[in-house]
This record gives sequence, C-alpha cells and structure tokens, in this order.
Amino acid sequence: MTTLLAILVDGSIYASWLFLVAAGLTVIYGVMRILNMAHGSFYAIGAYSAASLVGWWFTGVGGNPYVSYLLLVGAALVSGLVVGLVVEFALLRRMYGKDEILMVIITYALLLILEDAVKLVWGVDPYFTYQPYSLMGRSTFGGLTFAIYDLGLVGVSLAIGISLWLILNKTHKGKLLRAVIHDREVAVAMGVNVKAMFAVTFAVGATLGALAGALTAPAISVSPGIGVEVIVLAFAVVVVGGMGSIGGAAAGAVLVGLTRAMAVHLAPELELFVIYSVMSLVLAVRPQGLFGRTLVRKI
Amino acid sequence: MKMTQSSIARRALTAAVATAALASATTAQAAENGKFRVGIVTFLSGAAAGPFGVPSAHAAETVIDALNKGQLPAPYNTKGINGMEIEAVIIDENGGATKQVEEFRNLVERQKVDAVIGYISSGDCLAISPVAEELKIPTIMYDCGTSRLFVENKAPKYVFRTGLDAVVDNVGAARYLADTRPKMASFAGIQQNYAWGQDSWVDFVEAMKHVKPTAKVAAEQFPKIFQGQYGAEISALSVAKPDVIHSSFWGGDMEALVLQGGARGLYDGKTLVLTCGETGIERYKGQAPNGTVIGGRGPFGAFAPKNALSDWLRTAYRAKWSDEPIYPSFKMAQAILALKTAVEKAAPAGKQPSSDQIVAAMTGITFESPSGTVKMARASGHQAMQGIAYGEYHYESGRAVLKNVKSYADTCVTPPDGTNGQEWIKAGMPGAKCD
Amino acid sequence: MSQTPILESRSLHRTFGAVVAAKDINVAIHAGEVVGVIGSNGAGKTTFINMVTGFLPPSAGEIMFNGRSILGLAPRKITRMGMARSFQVAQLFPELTVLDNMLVALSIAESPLPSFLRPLRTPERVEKAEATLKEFGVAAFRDHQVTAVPQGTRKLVDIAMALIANPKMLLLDEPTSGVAVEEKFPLMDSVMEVVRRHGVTVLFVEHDMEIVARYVSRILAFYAGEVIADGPPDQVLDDAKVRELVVGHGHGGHGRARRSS
Amino acid sequence: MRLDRTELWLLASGVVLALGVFVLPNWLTFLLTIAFAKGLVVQGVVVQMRAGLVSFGQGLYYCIGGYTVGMGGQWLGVHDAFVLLALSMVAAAVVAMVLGLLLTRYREIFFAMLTLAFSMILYGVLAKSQSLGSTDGFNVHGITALGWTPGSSGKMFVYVLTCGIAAVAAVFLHRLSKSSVGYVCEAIRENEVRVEYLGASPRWTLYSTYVLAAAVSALGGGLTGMATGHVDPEMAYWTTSGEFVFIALLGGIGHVAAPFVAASLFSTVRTYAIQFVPHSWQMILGFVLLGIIIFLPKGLWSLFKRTRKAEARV
Repeated sequence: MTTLLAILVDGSIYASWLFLVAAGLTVIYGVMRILNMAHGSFYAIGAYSAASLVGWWFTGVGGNPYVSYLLLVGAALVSGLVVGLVVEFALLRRMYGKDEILMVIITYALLLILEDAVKLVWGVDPYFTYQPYSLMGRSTFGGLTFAIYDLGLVGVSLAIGISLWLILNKTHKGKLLRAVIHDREVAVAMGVNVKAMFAVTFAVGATLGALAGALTAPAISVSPGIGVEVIVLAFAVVVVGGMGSIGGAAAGAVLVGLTRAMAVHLAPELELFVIYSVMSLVLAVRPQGLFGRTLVRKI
Repeated sequence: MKMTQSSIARRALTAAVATAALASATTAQAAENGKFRVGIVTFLSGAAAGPFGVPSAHAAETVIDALNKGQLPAPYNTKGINGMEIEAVIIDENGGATKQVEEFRNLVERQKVDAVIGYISSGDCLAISPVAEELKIPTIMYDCGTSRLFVENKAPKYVFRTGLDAVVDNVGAARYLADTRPKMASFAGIQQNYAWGQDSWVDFVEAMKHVKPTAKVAAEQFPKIFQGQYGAEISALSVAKPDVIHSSFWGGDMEALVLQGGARGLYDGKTLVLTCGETGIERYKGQAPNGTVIGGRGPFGAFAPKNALSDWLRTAYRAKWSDEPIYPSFKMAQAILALKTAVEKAAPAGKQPSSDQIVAAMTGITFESPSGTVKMARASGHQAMQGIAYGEYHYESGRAVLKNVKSYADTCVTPPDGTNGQEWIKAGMPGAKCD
Repeated sequence: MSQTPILESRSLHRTFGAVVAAKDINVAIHAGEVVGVIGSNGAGKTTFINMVTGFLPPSAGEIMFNGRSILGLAPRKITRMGMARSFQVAQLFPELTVLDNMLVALSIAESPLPSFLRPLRTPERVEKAEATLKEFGVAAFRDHQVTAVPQGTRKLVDIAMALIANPKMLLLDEPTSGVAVEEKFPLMDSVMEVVRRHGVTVLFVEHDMEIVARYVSRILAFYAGEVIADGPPDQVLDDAKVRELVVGHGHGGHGRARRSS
Repeated sequence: MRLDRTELWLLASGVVLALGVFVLPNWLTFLLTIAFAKGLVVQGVVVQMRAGLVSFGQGLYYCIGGYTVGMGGQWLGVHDAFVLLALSMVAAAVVAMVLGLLLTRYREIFFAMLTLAFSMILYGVLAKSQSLGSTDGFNVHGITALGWTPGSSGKMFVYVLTCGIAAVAAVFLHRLSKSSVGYVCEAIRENEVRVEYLGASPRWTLYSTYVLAAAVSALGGGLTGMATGHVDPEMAYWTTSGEFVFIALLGGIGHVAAPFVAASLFSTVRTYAIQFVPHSWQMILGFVLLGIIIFLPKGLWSLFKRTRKAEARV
C-alpha cells in the first residue's frame, strides 16, 4: 500500500519534472519543426542563472528568503528570453527552411558551443543552492514524507501545461500559431507574420527550458553536464508523446514517470533501461507517438 | 568524370600528407630544455571537474609553483625536481578512454613529458596502464580506485598508484560502522549505476558480512549516474527502514542526494555513510544531518594528520585559491611529491635520470606526504599502502567539524600483495591486522 | 469484348472522413485501349489512379489486373506486374542527371533487388536508356541535372522512366499539366507515338478536352467520386450531364468550343 | 575485378600511408589509426546519409565491434586480428538484421532518435554487466595475425592493418556508390515514392544498406579496440555517435575518401584544441561544425570540387 502510494506520488513528481523539461522542446518542434538539441543547454543556463542569483541573495545579500522564489523565476525568464532571442536572431533565422535533420545537427553544434559557454561563465564548481528547497519543509502522509517543494512542482507543472493549452486553443494569437503549425503557406497568405511567430515561439520554448532548469536548481547541485543529461530524457518524453503536441508531452511524461517509479520500487535493476524501452515500445506500436499525427505525402 | 574522381583522390592524399606534415612539424619543441616535464591529466570539464578535477589541478599548480621556488618545508625544500624546473602540461581527462589513450600518447611522444600524473576515472586508469608500460614512461595514477589496476597489470614496471584501492574505502567504512554503531540491524545502499557504484556496493556488502554478520541488506538502489532526481529512490529507501544508508555518490549527485533525502526526512534516526563525503565538507552547510559518516578515501583532506607538509598545503592552497584543499588536492600533492622523491633518489642533483632509473627508484619507496609517511608497499612496490579514517560530520554554529574520527591502520584495511581485493573481502579478509 | 479486361475495378469506394472520393466505380479497360479520364478538381481522378496503383487502399471494392486481384498489393508489386504510371508533377530524382534517372529506372526494372557491386552504368543499360530518351526526343538533355531541364522535358523523362520497364499498361496523371500551352500537343504527339509503338494500353487523366478528344478512344468522366459517363469521346463529350458538371468546370474552358474530332 | 583510377588511387594512398609507419612519429601513426578506424564508422553513417537516413546511434556498431574483439580475446581465446574483425562484422550484421526490421520503417528524426535509443540501450546493458567491467570496460591484448605475434610492434601492426582495411573498404564502398544499390539509395533520398513506383522496395534497399553500414562500422570499432587496447560502454554513448555524424558532415558525402580525411582532420584539430584551449575545445568544434553547415553545406569535399571547376574554367 505504501509502495503503491509511493509509486503514484514519486511518479507524479518525476512526471511533472519531465513535463517541465519537455514542454519547451515540444513547443518549438510543434511550431518550427526544429528538434532542438540545445534545449538541454537552455535548461543548464536557467539552472545556473537561478542558482547563482539565489546563492548571491542568500550569502551576499542575506535578503528575505521568500523573495528567492521570485528570483528563481525571474532568472529563468530573463536568461531564457535573452539567450533564446539571441540564438534565434543570430543563428536560426538564417537556417529556416533547411531539412529537419540538418536543423538537428545545427542545434547539436549549438549545444557544443553553449556547453562550453556555460562553463566559461559559471566555472565547473557545482552550485549548491538548497535554501528555496529546504525552506518549504516537508509533509508526511500515508507513512511517507515528501518535500513540499517537490509537490509544489507538480502544481507548477500543471499550471504551465494548462496555460500552454489555453494559450494555444483559446486565444487569438494561439489560433494563429496553430494555423502556422497546420499550414505555413496558408498562414502566410492570411497575413500571419510567421517570422515574428517563430522568434516568439523559440524564445518561449527556450524560456520554458530555462524555467525547468531554474525550478530544478534548488533540489540539485548544479554541475557541468546537467544539460546533456537532460536532453535525451526530454527527447524520449517528446517522442513517446508525439512530437509537437503539448498533450502528448504530458502523456509521455506521465507514462515515463510512472514506469520509472514502478521500476525503482519493484525492479530496481531495470531502472536503467526503462526510458529507452518505453520509447522503443511505443514507437514500435505507434511510430508517430501517442498523440502524434501522421503526415500523408501528396503525389 | 573519371578524371575528376582521380584528381580528387590525389588531392585527398595530398591533404592527408599535408596534415601529417603540419602535425609533425610542431612536435618535439622544448623536451630537452633542461626542464622536467610532467603531464597532469585530470577532469577540467564534466561533472567530475568541480569536486575532483579542479581541486586536483589547483593543488598541482600550487605544489609545482612552490617546488620551483623551493618554498616547501623539508624534506622538499630543494628547488624543482632534482634542481630542474618542473613544467606541467595539464590535459582534460573528459571524453572517454579512447580519447585518453590518444592524448596519453600525444603527451609522451609529441610533448615529450618525462612522467605523467593523473586519472580519476577507473576506466581511464585501466586503459592507460598497458600503454604506459608499452611507452615505458613513469605514470602515477593519483586517484582512481579500481582493484583491477594491478590485477590486470600483474607485473607493473612503469605504472604506480599513490592513491588507495577503493576496497580500502568500504572495508574502512564497514569497520567504522561496526565499531560505532554496534546495534545496527540493517543497512541499505544507493549507488550510481556504473562501475564505481557497483564495485563499492559489492565491497561494502561483503565486508559487512564479516565485520557485522547480523546486519542485513534492507534495500539497494542504483540510479543512473548524474540523474539528479532521487525522489523514487528516497521513497524506496524510506519504505525499507534501514539503520544505515551507504552511498558512494560523489560530486553533484552526492549533494543532491543529501539535500533531497534530508528534506524528506530519510536520514531521521538513520546513519548516512558517504564514502566520498569529504569533498562536500565545506559545502553541505548543515544540509547533511549531524552524525553523517564521511570518508576521504584515505588520510586525505580533512582527515590528513597535522604535520608540516599538511599545514603548508592548507595555507598555500587557501592563499592561492581562497578555498580549502580537499582530498583530491591532497592526493595530487602526494603523487607529485612521490615523483620528486623518486627522481632525486635516481640521479645525482641536476641530472635527468632515465625512465628506467626513475621507476627503479620509485619502486617500494617510502616518502613524506601531507597525509603522513607513505610506503609503496603493495603490488611489488607500485601501490601505496596507507590507512583510512572515517568520522562524523557535524555542523555547529556555522562551521563544519569532524567528530569521532577513527583511523584504521593500513594492515587492517589493505589486501595483501597479489590478491584481488574483492576476493580478499569475500574470503573474510585473511591476514588483516587491526589494533 | 469477351476477353479478360487488362484492368477492372468493381464497386470501388474510398472515403476521407466525411468526403467521398470514390463511389461505386466499375470500370473495365481492355488491352490496346487509350482511355481518357476527365473531371474537375477533386472529382476523384487521381484518387482512382492512386487506388489502382496501390498507393491508396480503397475502403471497399475489388481491383483486377490481367485477371488477378491486386487489392492490397504495394505499388512496387503492381508495377512489377506490368502497370506503370507517371505523375501530375514529374517525380524524378532531382540531383541525378537525366540519364542516371533513366538508368535507375532501368536497373530496377531489370531486377527489383539491385546489385551491390555491379555498376549502374553498364554499356548495355546506357545504350537502352539513350534509345528511350531518343524516342521521346530528349536525348540532348542526357547529362543535364534534372533541376536544370525545362518542365516539359521533365514530364517526358517521367513518362520515359515509366515506359522503360516495358509495362503492359501505362497510367498518365495529367501529362500536360504544368507544360506551356504551345508545347502540349507536341508533347502528347511524341508520347502517344512511342506508346503506340510499344503497344501499351494507356489511361490518362487530362483537363484539356482538346487533347483528350484528339488522342483517346474512350472517355471516363468523373464527378464527385463517381463515373458519370463512359464511352467514345463524341458520345461522352456531348452528354448533357458531362457538359454541365465536367466540361464547364474544366481548367481549359476553351476545350469545349474547339473540339477537333 | 578491374580497378578504375579512383580505386587505384585509394589503394595507392593506403599503401603510402601504411609505409608511413617507417617515417611518421608514433603518436601520429596512432592518431591516424584511430582516425581511420573512426573513418570506417563514419563510412557507415555516410552510406546511410546517401540514402537520406541520419543515424544518431552508429556508436552501437562501433561498440559491438570493439566488444567483439575484446570478448573474443578474453573469453573465446581468439586472438587473430582477422578472425576477430570478421567476428565483429558478423556480430554487428546479426544485430543490424534484427533492429533493421524495425528501424527501416522510420525516416528522418524518428530514425535518428530510434537509432540513438537502441545505442543507449546497449550502453545500459554494458554498464550493468559487471563481468564485462561495467562502465570501466576491459583491456584488449594479445592480438596476433595469422599465427604471428607482433609483440612490441603491435601498434605499428594495427596501424598498417587499419590502413589496409580502410583502403580495401574504400574501394568496396566506392564500388557500392557506383552500383545500382548506390544510385537507388540516392534515388530513395530524393524521392522514395518514385522508387517504389519503379518497382523496387525502398525498405529492402535501406535494410540491406543498414546492415552493410553496421558491418563496416563494426570494423572501425574492432580496430579502435585493438589500437587503444581498451573498450568501454562509452563507445555506445550517444555523444560518441554525435561525433560520427559531425565527422560525416565535415567530410560530406561526395567522395569515398572524405570520411577518412575528415576524421584525420577532426582528430588533429581536436588534439591541438585540447592542448591549447583545454577548457573550450568543444566550443571550437561547435563553431567549426556551424561554419561547415553554413559555408560548405556539402562538406569539406566541396572545396576540392570547387577548385577543380575553377581550374577547368581557366
């Protein structure tokens, strides 16, 4: 019973983290058809900016600890937007219309560059900014103790998922965006400024990546290479769910999250394979992913 | 078309030869410039850079600079190595064993180093060891802990290890627990799912069978290395309710585990054992519960004895990097001092000994180090033999302190020569002498 | 007409969601016929070709080729049975030369499991490919990359690639679309001449009534997924329903007035 | 079997480079051994790229090749280089025959991601296998050749062997690129539907190409294992595969020698980058890759072609 509860809660927490990480990736792919390998770097940049800012707040300023949550989010927004827009403007803008697979490789180059850039800016020493995490305390139920920060992450993740869905489906701009996803040429003909849409989308996607990093930062020790670790995971979630679909990313995150939690509790030796096995199985049965749509070629 | 194909191929050949020529043109600069060249290989990037690589590289710079100026206390108060200035070539260990073998060859054959000190990763040590023997270059493994090093290299000539076998860590941890937690009934482990974590756990479980046979394994978890999120693992460990939680985690993963487990009350009423915990001593800031048992993989870092050399290292390191030297820093310093001792023993002052003279001098040598007196007493004189210490971390009025430190003599935790560490533990550690 | 038709469709249906793209299509085509298919955009002409060639599975119905059911077969299998097709937009390999396009087609026609070690360009193949290009009057372009040849030439190469396998039947999907008006007749002349020489049964989709009327022996008129008329050109083009629903909607509105039969 | 001029040149280059063992410094022959071995893996990537598929998991076969050589020596008692390499190719081909059934259903990024996933599964399996040394891997030694034990000249032998195998493989791959399958692969990349309509099975062609690429890549893995004397699961990690894609793009798919030249250049650039900017060599590689994509989209090889055209015009 305790184990079942643990699987559900641990699975949900991990799933909400996975969703946070994957959301930006899927938004960018959905609109721009770019499978962004540098997404992990945005995650790392978000984590490092948040960790260094919050660290400075506690040790350098000694300010009100609760302000640190604002700083976390603020650091993510600023770093994500700035890096996202710079990358879009300086690099990707020149590359639109290239082959999808070439875009993967371009973002791979970007990953190599950003990884070292992060190292140059923040060094290799881990940033251990635990205060926002421990500040919230813990909560015990069903015989298990959980960190409230982790439970809060579930809420944040839900909120982000729902907002993204509402923006895409209920607002005028969101509808335009979906028009771009559906048929770029028609959208251009209708007078949609696709260029601006792309810039905004990329910045939003990058910010989501940075936000995921910033929200994770207090729970971990931010070290070099965290971005590279995260990227394959995010890919797996997005591919399982169906690339470019927000609902798909959520479903993929829940599936991967719960399966992993189950493996940890019931068959720890399988943990290492869970994610790739889920991905391979889903793709073998549904090549386009759970929520993906197949594109039929016209001849 | 045919014509163009062959002309293209001709160009390819030209390009290849040109590349080769360009590359070889820049070889063999310096080399015999009267300096003693040491290749230093450690992690400058990747997750191991922060906790291990950079503190090691910093220590190397500190010690080599000071040696060149003759600023170390006796017996190392002579300049350089045997009067020659030491020149360090620092290389990043990141990128896997294949790349390391290539870079090792470059160090030796292109950069003409006289000796190499390095390698944190066990995989790199294992891959480099036969190459060092092939190239006949004195090579000191300063940190990696794999027991397989001198099992696979049965008759080492050029390969030395001044750090300890990882078996020592876990035998020491088991003995410490048996001595200080006599009532423990069960223990659990959480290890990174790679060779280091897997070996550490086997060593620890087997050692416990002999020093504390009544304690049972309650749970074991092997999350992926660098996973960072341990929610499910922490729940699984909580459910198992062990008295002791053993972990060989290091670096960022270790800090994340300490934090996340602490926030969830995992360590309440339990003892957390971190075999590499010393690297985080100045960083936990009370996040690790008081009473956490930490180790430093030997008498290094916070566990180093008080002597002139350790005092000097702490002061010099602090002055240069405004940070405390941790166990990897001590291990790097130890390796450099071993090399200095051996070279100076091998040839009269001012003369450059040959590789063979250096290794002959180093074999079985006894030398002074910030960790005390070190004897190369295992693996036919190629493996350092030292004791190990464990202690409890406490955070008191804003400062980290070690309490209940217990040291175990080298003979108590080290397998005898010619035996595989893991098999030695399984056999009940025959021949161990503990006082 | 007692012999087995070369191509026969029985009660062929196809829907895309709520849209009916093919409804109860019953057609029998006999060897040696040249059949034209007309109909406005979206009438179901290309859907019909796509179903017959195995690209699109029908929702219901049966398709027979040479007396054998080809339902559910992959396009390549149907091609190998002797039914080749060309495309509305020429489907070539743009980065290869015209000759290499032909050689690829020829090599596949010779053996569907191409060889790993035998070169593509054997003297025999080159000779045959050149001969075919000559037949279509495009031999001058043999070493040009496809991207560098005019639209009309591409259409011809597209058809030549289909024909080089010596098919029994050839489906041409709008052979003159995208070709300049003044080139349409010369293009069709050369195509039809080669086709007749090879004795291939032809079915082609065409918007231009003039062209249809000039080359075919029979017309199928499609409207809203149904065949609304089937017979000799004179009869079909004079059919009131066809005039109202098909010809009036055709691209080339001029086709109605200037019939040249 | 008559050789055309390119093939003669390839073989001649192989012989000249192999003879270089007498003049080149050891570190350079080692660098070239690894570069050519990696070049063979990259050949596997390039063969698939010609057919429009980008494998982000070619490390799978690189690793299988390396481990087969290592395990053959350690557990089967086979030490002959030629037998071990043949075993590597067989092992890789068998795995590819199974995985290919699934993988050839996918194109573009789906193919890329799935190849990556399979490679990572192998990484996981090896990292779990303590008897194989887990992530530390194990050493490969005692390589012999047809009864002869090279002993201390072992690395020289591996270099000569690598040059020879690379040259022969290049001739074979050159033939392949000129063969019907070679052209059909290009045709599939450009227009798969048309290939189907011409009567060939794109999937079968891609399947056989995939298996062949796996075998060639395994050769590279096997040779790397012999040269470094060590294999570990890192060989199957996705970043290793990323490096192969990198080199493939660096060289381009225009000529069969390109992957070898690109791999040599890559190794040289990297080793000097590591020496002179030990903290940011990845960044340099990143910029080089971007530069290639932007300015030389067909790889370094297009430089040669461009100068040739310029000469022709004069």
